[in-house]
Amino acid sequence: MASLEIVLGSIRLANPVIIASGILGTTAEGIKLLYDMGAGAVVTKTTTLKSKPGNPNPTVVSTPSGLLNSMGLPNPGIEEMSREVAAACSEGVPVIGSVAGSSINEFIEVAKRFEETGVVGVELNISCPHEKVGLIGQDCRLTYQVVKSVKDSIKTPVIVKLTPNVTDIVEIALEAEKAGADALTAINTVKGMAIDVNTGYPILGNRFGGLSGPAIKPIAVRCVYEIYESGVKIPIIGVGGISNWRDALEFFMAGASAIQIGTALMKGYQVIEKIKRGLIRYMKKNKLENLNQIIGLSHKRC
Amino acid sequence: MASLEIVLGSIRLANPVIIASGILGTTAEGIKLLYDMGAGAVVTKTTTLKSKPGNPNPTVVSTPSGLLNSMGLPNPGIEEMSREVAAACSEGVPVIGSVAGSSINEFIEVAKRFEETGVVGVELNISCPHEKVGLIGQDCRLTYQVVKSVKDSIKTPVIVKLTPNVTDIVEIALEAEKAGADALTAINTVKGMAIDVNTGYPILGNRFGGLSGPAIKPIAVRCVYEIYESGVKIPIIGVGGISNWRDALEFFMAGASAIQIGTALMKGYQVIEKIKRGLIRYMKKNKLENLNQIIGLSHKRC
Amino acid sequence: MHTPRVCKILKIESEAENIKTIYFKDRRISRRIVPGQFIMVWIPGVDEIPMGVSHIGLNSELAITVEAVGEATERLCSLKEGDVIGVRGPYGRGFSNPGLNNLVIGGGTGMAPLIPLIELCVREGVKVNVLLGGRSLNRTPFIEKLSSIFKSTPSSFRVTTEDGSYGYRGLVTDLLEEIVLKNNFERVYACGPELMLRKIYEYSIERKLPLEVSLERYIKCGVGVCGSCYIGPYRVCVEGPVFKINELEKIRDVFGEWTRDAAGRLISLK
Amino acid sequence: MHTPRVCKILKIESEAENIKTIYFKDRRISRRIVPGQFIMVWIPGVDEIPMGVSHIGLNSELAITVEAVGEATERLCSLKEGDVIGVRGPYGRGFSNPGLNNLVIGGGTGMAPLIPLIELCVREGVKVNVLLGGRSLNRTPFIEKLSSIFKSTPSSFRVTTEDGSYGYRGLVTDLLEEIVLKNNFERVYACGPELMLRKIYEYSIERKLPLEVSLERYIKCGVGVCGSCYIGPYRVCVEGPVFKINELEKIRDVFGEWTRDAAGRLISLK
Ligand SMILES: Cc1cc2nc3c(=O)[nH]c(=O)nc-3n(C[C@H](O)[C@H](O)[C@H](O)COP(=O)(O)OP(=O)(O)OC[C@H]3O[C@@H](n4cnc5c(N)ncnc54)[C@H](O)[C@@H]3O)c2cc1C
Ligand SMILES: Cc1cc2nc3c(=O)[nH]c(=O)nc-3n(C[C@H](O)[C@H](O)[C@H](O)COP(=O)(O)OP(=O)(O)OC[C@H]3O[C@@H](n4cnc5c(N)ncnc54)[C@H](O)[C@@H]3O)c2cc1C
Ligand SMILES: Cc1cc2nc3c(=O)[nH]c(=O)nc-3n(C[C@H](O)[C@H](O)[C@H](O)COP(=O)(O)O)c2cc1C
Ligand SMILES: Cc1cc2nc3c(=O)[nH]c(=O)nc-3n(C[C@H](O)[C@H](O)[C@H](O)COP(=O)(O)O)c2cc1C
Ligand code: FES
Ligand code: FES
Repeated sequence: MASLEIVLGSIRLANPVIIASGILGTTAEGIKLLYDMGAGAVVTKTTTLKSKPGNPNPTVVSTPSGLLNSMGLPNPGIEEMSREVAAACSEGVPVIGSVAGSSINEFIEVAKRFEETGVVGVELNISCPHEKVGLIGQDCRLTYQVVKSVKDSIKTPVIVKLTPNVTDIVEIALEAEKAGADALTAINTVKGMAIDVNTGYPILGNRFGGLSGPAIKPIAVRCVYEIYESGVKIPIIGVGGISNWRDALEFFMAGASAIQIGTALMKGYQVIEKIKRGLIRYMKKNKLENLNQIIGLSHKRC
Repeated sequence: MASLEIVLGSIRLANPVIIASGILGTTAEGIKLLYDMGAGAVVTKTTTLKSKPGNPNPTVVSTPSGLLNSMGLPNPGIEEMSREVAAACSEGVPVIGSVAGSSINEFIEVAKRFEETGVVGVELNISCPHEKVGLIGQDCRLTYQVVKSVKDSIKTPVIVKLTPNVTDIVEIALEAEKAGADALTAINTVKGMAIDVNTGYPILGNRFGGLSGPAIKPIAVRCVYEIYESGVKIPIIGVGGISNWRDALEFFMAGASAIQIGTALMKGYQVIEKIKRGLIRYMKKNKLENLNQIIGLSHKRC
Repeated sequence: MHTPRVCKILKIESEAENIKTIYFKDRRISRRIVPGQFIMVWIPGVDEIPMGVSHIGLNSELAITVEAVGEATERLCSLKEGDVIGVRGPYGRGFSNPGLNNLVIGGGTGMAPLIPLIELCVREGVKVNVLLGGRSLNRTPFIEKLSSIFKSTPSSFRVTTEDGSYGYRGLVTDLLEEIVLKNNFERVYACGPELMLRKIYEYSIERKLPLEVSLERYIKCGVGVCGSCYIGPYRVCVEGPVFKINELEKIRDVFGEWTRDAAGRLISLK
Repeated sequence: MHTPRVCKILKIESEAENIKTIYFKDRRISRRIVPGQFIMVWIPGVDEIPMGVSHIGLNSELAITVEAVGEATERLCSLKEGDVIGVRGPYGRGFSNPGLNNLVIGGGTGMAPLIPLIELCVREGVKVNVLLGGRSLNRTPFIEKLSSIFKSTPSSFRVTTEDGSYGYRGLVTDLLEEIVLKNNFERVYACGPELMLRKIYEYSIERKLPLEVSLERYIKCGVGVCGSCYIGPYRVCVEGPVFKINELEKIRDVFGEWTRDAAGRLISLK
């Protein structure tokens, strides 16, 4: 009957609703709870070698149908994070470790440490629009180098998270694939900013931030569609503004094999189960047995 | 006392609220009406040498806090458009002619024809995300060539409209300035798409479209801020998601010398006067005499 | 909001040669629509075109009546029950509320948006005279539908055909004077070919009739931003498609004279 | 919605050494807030920090009571009337409605979010005992404010100072047993240093008191997405800052033991 099970290369998940990096995946208990609430997998907060306090507050501000954030990758460092992740993994949670660093060696080191904890995959964050790491995902050569180096160093599947803040996302996607990426995540946030007109101050402590939420959904759908259309062979994980099962379907049809949700969790953990229930209902109504039957459907429609 | 008058290089406007290209500026009477409704100037629909029917419908679809369009630059060609524009100009409307073409010669030819009609400026559309012309604004060299060639051919001020669909908008802005641009407009729409999940069809006839409206405001503010911060000397016209005077202020503070509105006109022509009244009220309350006093204010706040 | 809502075709009726009425349900349109407003109809993979609404029923039931004149309308007419279309709207301004004595003039498929108005008159118990013009019996829609509505007052419903295959032989405008002289109309509504409307307009000016007509221009956005549908200073998709006689005065230079194609080029209507 | 709304400072009162109460107006917060919920306070160009609300008045008037402990709080305390701050909220879950007999325990500035709760009790005419602990007379806020509230029932308001400069010399927890034995509390509310709260919690478990405490963790987003404020499985900004005794049970391994810094590193509270 209708099954939500999906396969991302060698990663097999009971359902396609993954929690996006930076959304609550900071502690063992937090990760475990997200899984208990129904997530197919949980991506950790992006982790670096050493701890980082992140940018000064305000780090989050609302915009029309969206959220701007400039967290600045706060994290306790891989040493402490790997303890949290190991604890979650040992309870059977499929965790994906999000990795960043200011050098290739740092990427490798953090990825290796995640591998030791038993994660099902690592996701390379080369796409945070308001941090230095974001520059990697805007450059073909750097993307290739970072992805290749990490791939050569670990056996765990490597997912590469792409930024929409580029002239041509397909170019970067193809480069990541060439470097051996096992899957792609599209998209990270869109670079933006907000100014308080009473004082003239940029609201975010870091001035610039990343836009997420429903506002960016059309951009994210377009990116997934373009990447799929380009003939990339590896699976795509769609993310950006997904709030309900219809949004999720849009991404599957555009070519995503799984989805991530972030900002939508602002409305509560129930959004996870709601999306799953909606998908199941849709599949039953349309007599679908698995999601593969609709992945990329839109490409057959033109 | 509080005056809304602004100066864009050699263009002097009674108020800074300009109607963005593609928004109703298709006929003499339409342009005249927008001016009568209070606009400081009206940018025409982008015009090419020969007439173009545009893309197949649907050409517009709603998204959360935004609009996706893939009009495809329908226009009657410069021959007919110049008659409409001349009629509007002869009634004293400050018109800006939006120019596009598939060759440098076409850009020059259309710009020249606009010049003859008496426009106060031309705006080069090298930024439409779903059309070929959009590729120009994604490339430094092409941008330089197109802008320089047009500058060398006409005396009328040349405004260059930039796309946010690039890795680094500042790079393109600087190139346009170097080529002699008299002002910059930022931003054109953000490339996006929407899929109907009942049928799997991309909704827009052209599949891809450009996202406008409140959803993109944080992106547009960021672009204007970045360009201003880069030290560009020519004035910037801010556009993207402006629906009220507070939005307009945000752009002035980010560094815009004037603003354009597009999607907001969906709510009615009154939005023009509302924005102007709001700005005047704000200026009086804060004892400002002209908008120069707040242009770029946010840059002094960090 | 302005996204096509996909719905199943519930029923299809043939109205005349190449003219079909397609039934579907949409709550959003149904809850807001006023006779005379239009909707955008999406035929996935083909086109999206403006259509009047020819039936406003119970339980959100609606219908459009389509004359096959080109690719999109032909595809619409070839759809079957159970196929899907997308709809968004309603858009524009509809007809004003009927008065105590009303005249409705439709030319061919132009009668479509007038049907719900006629039904409204009947429901409200106000007087309504209907004048339907067509080329010939089998190319004129709604004859049956209207005949059954006016079973008890047949004299209120008159048909003209150009070839005389049904009713009066000639044009609707030929019968206008006769009907107008016998009545004191509080409202005159018309929809159909623009040249016919222009004639009715000239006559209405002369007789000081309170005319409202529904016009067509090339619709793209439907929401008043693209500037495709201008007729003079008016946007058909916002200020129209229904215009009152005083508005028609302001566009007398273009009304019945010029339209614009998809590119915005002026096209003579003559 | 989650954008700081800039408002003018209407009035500033000094509560104690380095502790000030700052008055401002915000309709959105005022219309929704329940005592115990918190807000985010933006000091433009400096920081945005979480604050309890120490006054919920008429006409959207609100106040925060700030103890200067670092950059942001020092800047807040140095602001003058007419200066501006930004506020967003209210966030999280507040205290439950008071019962017929209530005990309120505040440690220093921890009394801030409890003041509106006490005022609510007084307004509703339900019994309330207040226990306020501080280091010394001039470092303990709200003594005057609470004394005037309890003018007519002075025995309901007890103060303890560590140096004995006012009231009982010692800790609030020293007086707890005495007060609890004399009363039958339907609610016990506490806010203050976490180690104090832990002690009250242990005692409440023993005595089966219906305790609710307000906790602090590092708040960044305030809207439940960033994972900065976890205490066990709870987000202080959504499920907190007020926790009931059964919830405290579930986090007994961390409550009073561990907190996390801005980076998310575990920090011992001992
Ligand atoms: C407000 C309004 C209400 C209408 N109501 C009805 C109705 O109830 N029944 C009906 O049969 N027809 C109606 N029409 C006309 C209908 O929209 C056109 O016949 C249809 O769009 C033709 O499309 P096509 O692809 O079949 O023809 P094409 O071969 O593309 O064109 C045939 C003719 O239709 C015109 N046309 C094409 N696309 C559009 C468009 N997007 N907007 C306007 N005109 C267009 C062309 O300019 C041409 O004159 C209405 C039009 C408008 C503006
Ligand atoms: C729900 C809640 C309600 C609060 N209510 C009040 C109140 O009513 N009055 C009051 O004076 N204080 C209150 N606080 C504490 C107040 O937020 C901190 O004292 C303040 O953030 C310190 O900022 P700083 O820059 O002055 O100090 P810093 O030098 O930055 O730090 C001093 C201490 O404050 C902590 N801190 C700094 N920033 C934050 C933050 N964003 N979130 C949480 N802790 C932080 C640090 O971890 C450190 O322990 C509350 C805290 C929370 C979580
Ligand atoms: C508060 C917040 C923090 C985020 N932190 C990270 C992060 O640490 N690493 C990362 O790769 N993406 C991060 N993101 C981006 C999200 O993972 C996701 O790509 C983006 O928010 C778009 O999805 P959404 O619209 O569902 O939120 C963050 C997003 C938000 C809102
Ligand atoms: C329907 C529509 C048509 C447009 N056509 C053009 C165009 O022809 N040329 C152009 O440079 N920009 C065009 N744009 C982009 C706008 O000029 C503007 O840059 C963009 O919509 C962002 O502003 P807004 O959010 O205020 O709409 C169009 C936008 C819309 C919505
Ligand atoms: S159809 Fe776009 S303005 Fe009317
Ligand atoms: S502060 Fe971000 S989740 Fe609580």
